[in-house]
Amino acid sequence: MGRAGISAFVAFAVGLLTLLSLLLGDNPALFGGQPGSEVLAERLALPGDVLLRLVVIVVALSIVIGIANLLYVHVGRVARGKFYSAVLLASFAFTIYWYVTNRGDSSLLEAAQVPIESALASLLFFSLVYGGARVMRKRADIWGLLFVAVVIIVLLGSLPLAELAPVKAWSDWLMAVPVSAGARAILLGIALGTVVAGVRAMLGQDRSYRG
Amino acid sequence: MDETTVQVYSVLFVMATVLLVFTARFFQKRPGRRRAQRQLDGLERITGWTTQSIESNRPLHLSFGGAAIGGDKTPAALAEAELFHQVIKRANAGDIAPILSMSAPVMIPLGQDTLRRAWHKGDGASRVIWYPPNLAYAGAVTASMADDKPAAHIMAGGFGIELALMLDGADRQGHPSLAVSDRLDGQAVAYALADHVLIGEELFVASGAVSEEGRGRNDAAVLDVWRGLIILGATVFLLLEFSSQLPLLTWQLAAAGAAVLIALGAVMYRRR
Amino acid sequence: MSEEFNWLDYVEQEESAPAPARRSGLRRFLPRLPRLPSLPRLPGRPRLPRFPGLPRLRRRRVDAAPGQPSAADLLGAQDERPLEALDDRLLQLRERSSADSQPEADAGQPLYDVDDVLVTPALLQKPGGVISADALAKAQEQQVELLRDIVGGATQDEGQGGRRLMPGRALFSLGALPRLIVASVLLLGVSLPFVSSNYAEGELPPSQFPVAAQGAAAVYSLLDSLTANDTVLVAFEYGPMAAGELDPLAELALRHIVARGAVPLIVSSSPIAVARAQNIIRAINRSVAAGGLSLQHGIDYFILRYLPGGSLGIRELNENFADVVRVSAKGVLTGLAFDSLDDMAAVALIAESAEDLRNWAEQVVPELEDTRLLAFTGMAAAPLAQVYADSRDEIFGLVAGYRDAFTYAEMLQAKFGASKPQTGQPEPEPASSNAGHDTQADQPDAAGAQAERAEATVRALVASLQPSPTAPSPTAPPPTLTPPPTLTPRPSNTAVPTATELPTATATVETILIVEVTSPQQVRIRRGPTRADDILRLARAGDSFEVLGANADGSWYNIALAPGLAGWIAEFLVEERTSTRAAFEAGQASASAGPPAGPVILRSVFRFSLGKTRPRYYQVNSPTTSDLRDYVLLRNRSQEIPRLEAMTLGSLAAALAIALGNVFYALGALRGRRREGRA
Amino acid sequence: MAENTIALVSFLLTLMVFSYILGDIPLVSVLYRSAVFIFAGMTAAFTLVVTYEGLILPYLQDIQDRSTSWTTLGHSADIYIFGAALLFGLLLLLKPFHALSWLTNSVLAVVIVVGASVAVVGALSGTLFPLLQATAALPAGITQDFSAMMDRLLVFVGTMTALFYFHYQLRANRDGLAQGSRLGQGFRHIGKAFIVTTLGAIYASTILTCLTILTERISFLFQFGA
Repeated sequence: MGRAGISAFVAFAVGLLTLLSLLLGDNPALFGGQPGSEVLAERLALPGDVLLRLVVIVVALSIVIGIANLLYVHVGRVARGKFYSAVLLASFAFTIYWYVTNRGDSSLLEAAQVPIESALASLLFFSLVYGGARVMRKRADIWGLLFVAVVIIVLLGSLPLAELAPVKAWSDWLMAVPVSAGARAILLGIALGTVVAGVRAMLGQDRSYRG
Repeated sequence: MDETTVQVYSVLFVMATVLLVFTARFFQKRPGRRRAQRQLDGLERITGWTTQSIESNRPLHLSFGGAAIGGDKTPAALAEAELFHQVIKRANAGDIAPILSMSAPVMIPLGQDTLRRAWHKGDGASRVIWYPPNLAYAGAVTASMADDKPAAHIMAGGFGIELALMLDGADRQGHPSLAVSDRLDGQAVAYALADHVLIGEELFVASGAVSEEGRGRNDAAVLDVWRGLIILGATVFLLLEFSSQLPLLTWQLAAAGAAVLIALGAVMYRRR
Repeated sequence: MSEEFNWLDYVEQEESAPAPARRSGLRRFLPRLPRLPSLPRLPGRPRLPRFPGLPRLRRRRVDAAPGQPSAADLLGAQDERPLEALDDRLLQLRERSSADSQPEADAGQPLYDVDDVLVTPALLQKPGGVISADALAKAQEQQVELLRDIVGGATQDEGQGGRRLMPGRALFSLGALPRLIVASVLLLGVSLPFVSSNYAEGELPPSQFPVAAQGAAAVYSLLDSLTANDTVLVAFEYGPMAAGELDPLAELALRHIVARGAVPLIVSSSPIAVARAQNIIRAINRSVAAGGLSLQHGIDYFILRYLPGGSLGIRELNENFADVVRVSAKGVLTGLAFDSLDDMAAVALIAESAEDLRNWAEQVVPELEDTRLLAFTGMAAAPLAQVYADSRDEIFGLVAGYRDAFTYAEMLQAKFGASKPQTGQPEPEPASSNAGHDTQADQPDAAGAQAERAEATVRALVASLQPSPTAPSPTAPPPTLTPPPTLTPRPSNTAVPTATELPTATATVETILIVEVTSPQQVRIRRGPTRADDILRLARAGDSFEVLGANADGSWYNIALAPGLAGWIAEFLVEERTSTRAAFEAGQASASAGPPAGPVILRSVFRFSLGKTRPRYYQVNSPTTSDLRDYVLLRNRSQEIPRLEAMTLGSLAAALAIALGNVFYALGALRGRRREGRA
Repeated sequence: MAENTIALVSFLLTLMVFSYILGDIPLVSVLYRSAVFIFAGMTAAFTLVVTYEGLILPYLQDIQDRSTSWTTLGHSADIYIFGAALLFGLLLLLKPFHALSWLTNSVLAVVIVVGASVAVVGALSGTLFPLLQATAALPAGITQDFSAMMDRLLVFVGTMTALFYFHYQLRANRDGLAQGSRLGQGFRHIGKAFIVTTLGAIYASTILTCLTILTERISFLFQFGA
């Protein structure tokens, strides 16, 4: 077995174990509800629990990788004289310093983090409207037209104006029927893709951990 | 559906998928039945962009967004990594490595690995850039792209509405973009703002469309089989439901209808 | 880049880089163009001429830095791919190209343009050039485009999409003007209602949820049916990004839960949301500080540790709920002990995006048995959230957006503000209240609404003139909204009702066996002597109970909780001692009498027994009055109304901008097409 | 921090971000970009701090104190799992060095497949089955209400055609390009109409959400200015 084989085997074994454990664990009814089935169900659920906990901690710890990457990339850029990377590093260091010296005072969050993030989200409004106004420039076809029409109907339908009551009725119907149908289809499609790609990853067929 | 039923169905579904994954590989090898993938808007552009990147010595920007392994987005993240792998391989002749950006730290090793595999030169680590999630990521990437001046943005990953900021930035700076998100809000934004867009599960077959390698196509085949079965099954189910509620529509009639539908489906399948 | 230290020092293993070798002609492109199709054979077209020796590729508008090798050089350096590695289409192409090969042209001859290569002079003379020639199918056009892209064809439509390879360095480019105009119009529209009430447009949201919003009404009535001792899991799945929309909803949900005497457990899979949860509680506390109230961490609410790993963390919450509730966000033991999510009275999910709701619907909802998920979302997530709410019974309903928040607040105010102060716990909302809301809603009294609005806008004006911080100001709540002070005792989880029916004659001499809880954590009292039995209530260190009996092996005590109500508690959690009934009852009475005394004493016991894990950051204030109603009543309605009006104007402006812009571009596209047709 | 300081800082930062509207004027864009990078650094710092406090700190305390356990698995299990996770994290950090690649790849494989299992189980039990059931099943008595039934059927047709829209493998024509049957093409068009409608509606709701957030910011600016 080559080296790629080892990780593929690990993937297969761990994947099978986790999947079985998550799928079948913790439901005594599945084993006929016999006296011993409760113990069996619990035992079956255990490996899934442990692996889940392990991976959750690994994922949480990966923030350290993120910070390492941030520092590596931006220290390098500062060395090349990039001003904004210096701003980023300074802000990072200051926040850590603030939090440590002020014993967990999170008012910095309210003073800086929330306003910037809210303001950025507000900017999205302008970007979205401006982009929405130019849909027909990129997609000058029936689909662009349909898209714009739906956007306008839903926007107008949200207005609390009595004159627009019929538009509101259309908008409600749109939401209840076609939008519901389309959303279901996209969700089903993504779920299907998730299952197929997930199963393939578990079969040890993915490039990412082979070699 | 109670818990046990769901569990049993899930096991059956997974087993059937495993079976299909293997048989699809078998079918793909069979000569003579030439099929083509539906063309995906924008993917044809990738060749042009990679060439442009090589010639103008400007990097491609490949964005994972919030996609992450080790969560429910794992399959999507793998599909994106595979797509980026194919793209980077095409840009391989250039001097300037593509920039990979992501907002999930756990994706950094995967991103570095993708770059290393497909990009045969050094200079990997500083081309994989992480920013903290969502708006911070979108804002910082947009702002730093003003310096990096990428030849194109390929944003395939998990994006919410913050994608609007990135696409707007790309538009302002005059960079072309291809976007697809595995989240619906991001998808809607991508549809309106991106120059080219993939929708929903097209993400899972995009790598197969970019490269001639069979893997993505196998996935597409498996997905197609499942989709057909689901549509058929749901239709039969609905007819049966009707037959139980409408006195006129007996189950014999429903069965006949289902048979006709199946026959039609078979005919269509044959014709293709 | 090359001067950087290559710290990775890559070693190629699986996919080694190709060794350099000379190639010439069109075949240089082959490895880079695996899908290069067979070019169409047009009638009368001369054979494909071979490309000259490519001295240098025609550059695109941005020049590669001098001294750096061009792509063409690099491509030339690529080695031959083995024939077996080519797929069949490439093989065909290769065969054809070698069949077509002609003697090489002189080096130095300029590179042919695509049109020169593809098209006969006869075709070129056709008006409209090659693309309009019918000879090319759409797919072929794309291929021509592609080829052009590669050779940097001069005929490429530069104007397409207005793309410039380099953004202008001008101080202010004219191209940004439309954007600026649109933004200014929108900004103006949104700002007007804050400046003057003359621009107030549209009706305020109804004071009760209309028939169409049954789900929202259901959420309200479920939260309203909570009682003291209930615990509600509140998931803060939103970051500061959605704070403007979801903070009001989150605050309302928390206020409602607290006002019913229930305890919210706050949890989140976003680290920033965890850090912010404390600030939201602080904002609530600030708003009720005038009444001497404040919510205490560890008693009135809990902020649990953050759930890393996105959906994986949510799965873990579901699978290992007992572990998640053990630790607070600050890394301190909470003393909570719950087995599973089904111990919660409800799960309230405040979700920023549909994705978060999907995560919960996929990872948590399938495992819920009796508990219901209540969804609070922003507008963006609403369409998708509705799909999940429709398809799963466990998802109870949906409160979406700022307008729903307004209605919710109105309902709370109507209920808690209008009813007379009563002693004891607030009465449970009858289940049929839902139907009541539905019938009378939707059509608020027009005149009343008008008057209310006029008054509100005046208040808004006043409020907008006063300097006030982001949070509702504690010092100046609108006078009409101040609740009447009451003396309602605060329901306490620890207070055990005294047994009044017992014969008092024997009480003084009777010796009874009692157990006192010694475990530093909260302990569970169950319906039966096993861990699988339902939890009746929680008890803290210092609580004592009369012992009625024990199970066979003595590992569980049967204890009296209230007259007629008995529960079981594990032996290792308590200490056994004897006492007289009178002393015991006196102790119970003092524990339950003074509302300030009870919680404070217990809290200090609880805190000190934890030793090193004592919370570091929370200040403990003892509450002076205890009217839970305050939690729901104090809100700053005057700030909400201009926002609602701004939203109306803003969406109107947005709809107009989108419509006008698209009409403009659609007309442009039509004109372009007509011109093309005429040509 | 005092209330006033908080308000002042947030006011200034909000204005800095809003300068984006003015476009790429060099002096102005410095404000916006500085705000964005301040924000990115701060978010990274807060994420680190919260992860440390809520996750790493409890485990570190747990290791010191044998009498407590932060999980129901018990003290030693906690330590083993945490130690393994630390090791895994370290290996992932070392992944770019490409040493011990079989080991780092195996670690990556574990993270990937556990995530994939959770994804598969969640997608099946949380989305695929319930949505299919909700789409295909008819509530009792729906045949009495014609318009409700038609809506129901429309949802069904829309879902199925939109699902069909994603079909990939089509018969190739002579040029090697995909070209389905005409009937299939018709279905795909109907499906695409549903999908585009959905995206449009979500886009509009997204605009509404951002508008709500914008009103909050503007409300704040006016309050501060007043």
